[in-house]
Amino acid sequence: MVATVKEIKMPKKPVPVIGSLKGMLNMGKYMFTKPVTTQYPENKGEIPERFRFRIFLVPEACVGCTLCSKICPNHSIKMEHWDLDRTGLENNVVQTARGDRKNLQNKRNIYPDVNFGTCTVCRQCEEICPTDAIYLTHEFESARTRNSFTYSPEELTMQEEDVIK
Amino acid sequence: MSHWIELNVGPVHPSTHGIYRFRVKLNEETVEDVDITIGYLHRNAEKICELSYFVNNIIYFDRMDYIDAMNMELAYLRAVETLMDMEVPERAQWIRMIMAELSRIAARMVGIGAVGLDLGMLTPFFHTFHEREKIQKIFTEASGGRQEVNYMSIGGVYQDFNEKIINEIREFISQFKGKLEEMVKMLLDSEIFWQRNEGIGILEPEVALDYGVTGPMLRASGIGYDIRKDSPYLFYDKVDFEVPVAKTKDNLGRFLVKVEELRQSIRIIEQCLAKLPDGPYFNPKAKKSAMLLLKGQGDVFTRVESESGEFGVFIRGDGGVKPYRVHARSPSFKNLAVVPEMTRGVLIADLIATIASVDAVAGEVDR
Amino acid sequence: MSLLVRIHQWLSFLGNFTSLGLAYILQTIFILIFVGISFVALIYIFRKYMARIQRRVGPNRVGKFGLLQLIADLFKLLGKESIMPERRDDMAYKLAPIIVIIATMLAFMLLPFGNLAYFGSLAVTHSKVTLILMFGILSILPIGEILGGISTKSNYALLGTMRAVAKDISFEIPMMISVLAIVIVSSRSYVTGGAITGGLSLSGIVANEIIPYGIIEPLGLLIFFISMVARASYSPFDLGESDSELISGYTTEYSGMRFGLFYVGLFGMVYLSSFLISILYLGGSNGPFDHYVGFIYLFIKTDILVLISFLIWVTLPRIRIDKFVNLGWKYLLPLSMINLVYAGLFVLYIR
Amino acid sequence: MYKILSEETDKSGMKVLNIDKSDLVELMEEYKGKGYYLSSITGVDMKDHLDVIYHIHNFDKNDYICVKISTSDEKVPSLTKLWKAADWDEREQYDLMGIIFEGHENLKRILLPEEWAGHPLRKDYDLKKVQYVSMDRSGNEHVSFDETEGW
Repeated sequence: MVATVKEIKMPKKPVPVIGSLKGMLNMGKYMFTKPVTTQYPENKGEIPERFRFRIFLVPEACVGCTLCSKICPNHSIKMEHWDLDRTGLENNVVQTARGDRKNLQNKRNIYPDVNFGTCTVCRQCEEICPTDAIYLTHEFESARTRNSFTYSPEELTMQEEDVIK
Repeated sequence: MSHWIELNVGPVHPSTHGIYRFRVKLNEETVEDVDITIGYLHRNAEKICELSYFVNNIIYFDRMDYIDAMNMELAYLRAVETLMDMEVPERAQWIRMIMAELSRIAARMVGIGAVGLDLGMLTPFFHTFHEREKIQKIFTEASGGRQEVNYMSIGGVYQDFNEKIINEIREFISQFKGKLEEMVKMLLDSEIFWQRNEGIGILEPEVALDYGVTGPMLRASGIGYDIRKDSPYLFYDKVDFEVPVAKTKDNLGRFLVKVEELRQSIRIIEQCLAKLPDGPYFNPKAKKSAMLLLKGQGDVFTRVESESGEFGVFIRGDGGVKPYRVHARSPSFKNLAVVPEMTRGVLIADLIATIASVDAVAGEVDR
Repeated sequence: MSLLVRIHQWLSFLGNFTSLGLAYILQTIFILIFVGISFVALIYIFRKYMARIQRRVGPNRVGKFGLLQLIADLFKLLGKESIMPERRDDMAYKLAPIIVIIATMLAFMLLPFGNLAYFGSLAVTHSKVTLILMFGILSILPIGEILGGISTKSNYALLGTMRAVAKDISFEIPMMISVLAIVIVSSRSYVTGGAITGGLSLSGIVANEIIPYGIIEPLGLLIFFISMVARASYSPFDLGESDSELISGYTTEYSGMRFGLFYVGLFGMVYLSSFLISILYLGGSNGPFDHYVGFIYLFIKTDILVLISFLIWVTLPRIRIDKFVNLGWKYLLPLSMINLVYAGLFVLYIR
Repeated sequence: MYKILSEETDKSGMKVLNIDKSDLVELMEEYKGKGYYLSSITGVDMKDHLDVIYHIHNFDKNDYICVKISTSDEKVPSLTKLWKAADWDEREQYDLMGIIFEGHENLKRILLPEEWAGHPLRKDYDLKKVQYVSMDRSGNEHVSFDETEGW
């Protein structure tokens, strides 16, 4: 045990009734201050810069390395086969002879598929991704009635409003 | 003649923080015996830790003492870094210290507020939670998470401090000093609060040691044992603070020790902010895809001072990328075990006051 | 001229007996509506007030400023399934909340509300012994608590009932003795020094109370206030329901509107005790121009007392049962005796 | 007289004493006399045997000592006679690891429900197994670990 132990000073015992009255006034004065709670749907409050929630995917950048699914602590990320057939994805994407569009870097055509029901937003997938293909954004209002919380790779590229199931 | 009735305090009861069940044997209003049932929040985190990589387990430790997440992470990372002989940059260590102390303040805010709440005093709880909210805002600024932060990583922290965070911490500290005194006054001004706490729930130091009780409970029994002083980790030996001790051994002593520790925490944070050096905030050996390849072999047992006492983590590594065995020595588990000893022969109201002052967190008791 | 007489006159074409009966019924309904609206307003004010002290906003979703929140709550409680314990004593279980609410409502009928402009006196009862009636009705209330607690056969409820009864008994006597002191003091006019009658009716006491009795016997005011606070059983003294220990005490097993009745009964007691304190000790409806605005005086005094009660409610920790009962027997009872002797000496002196 | 099989220092700088399990109570009694208190009990399943690791702590000297024993028949002498802290710790290790502490008066499960089968921290514990929780003894109410269910 160490020497720098400090015995606490006992505070003065309050005088009966008067002490209580003092305490009441001490709390009662907050009657005249402004409330500090934020009224949520109308007033969203200030979202800190590093706050993250919803996972997004850049399919052109994804190389299908499966590191994100490995590091996900509760196995929310699974790799899923997905043929890139959307238009508008230019870099690294080429038109094959059959008319399919392919990501050349992603030979196996596997992309992450995230279960938001179990995601704890630990941001380790973002941390480990070698090409920054998977990233998290401020978007957090993803609550709605649906049967499945699992987002397919295609849904991960869309904004939250478009992913209505 | 034995006229007694059995009363359930918990698992679903207004005064149990978290879920555990006290089966109280009552003779009229007097508590004759208490039998504690725990395990309602058991997730077997130790098994889950064995199944996943070293780096993944941080979030499971977050969820042990969920109101004091930073210290839990720190406890685990201390063990892991000792196991792997991982160097932690100086700046990262100072940042960890600031965060650990802020987290301690945040956890104490719950504890102190809940003492009032369990005694039927509604208002201070909201004030303490407002202060806690400010700390959680700082946590969000720094890490992106409010409560289960996942801020510290193996070999450092995930994200560096910036000017905004440091300013916010400074601002918080400067207003918190006055606010703390005011909140404590709210509780201590009332003589009923004294009546309910003074001389209630006596814990003799011998009993406390016998049960392995640590933290504020032990310090309120007169034994000034604090790991931050006795076997310093991080840079706790480079900052100046005191270990408060109360000789009263009762609920009031525990409350006052917790309050005094808050003042000391503020002092520590102020010194940390003054000493915060520049430099790297992570160890490149544990970044990017190297995170999955971290290996460790051997046994380690390290301890930190969490809000409820000595939180020890035992890790045995077999040289693989996953720990072979993880065991957490949880302080709340030990602190809760002594409750029957403290509450034999008191009134039921005193039992509630004692449970409030013990402030065991169910997530940590059950793990 | 009182409101009752006015209604009686309006309805005089129905014949004397019928019109008087109808007048009583109408007057009762009028007071019931007033009391009902007061309860709703009281609960709304309490919630807003508590929220503001705790730096919250309080109800603000239903209606403007959340004014319709209580109506929504009422519908919620009515629409709720009433979950009843299996081993209950059915009759007693169902009767208990009704006893509580009826006794509370009945007590309001006895209050001398004072005069209001054109309407005159708003009081319903013109009995000469309203004081005795009032405390008779107040002693019905614990019966509801006891029935509710014991009939559910729950340990929480049983303990809660025991506490509530212990509390009620230990504060009944100091309260009665301090009221006795009031009766003594009001038996003699301190203006003329002559004996006056009507000391057993609340309206008589108010009529004699030119200087508030709280100034003449502050000790009595303190004792009566503490006793009534104990009777109303709100937070620091809610030993019957002490929510952090016994879940909700004798109301633990009640749900839906049955619980709602207990809840309204609680607020009713707060309101009633504030009324009684302002009538007995703070001069009631007395004041300048009290023939026109006496009711307003009474209302303001009561509301200030209610706000003080609410402040006590949200700021003080719950007192322990043994200390509380000790307070009743060891301190308040001797003090009320001293107060009684003091009242007697006072009356002797002004003679 | 007890015999210390080997003495080492582990990575965190703690003294480690390896002893035989029959010497445990004797050694612990001596350390208790020196003012040591029990801090934690950890069981480790090494597949062919079980390791039990005791951490004891002296508050005056601020000294931590680690005592390791191993057992091949799941049986270990109980320390409840020495320290009260051993009560819950041993129950926890019994519950999760299946170490039977001989001499413990109330050796029953502490975290898991009474009806639980198996000890989850064992390496051979089947994680896919459906377990019955104490809700219903007839076995109708159960929790399954099917991760696709419910989502």
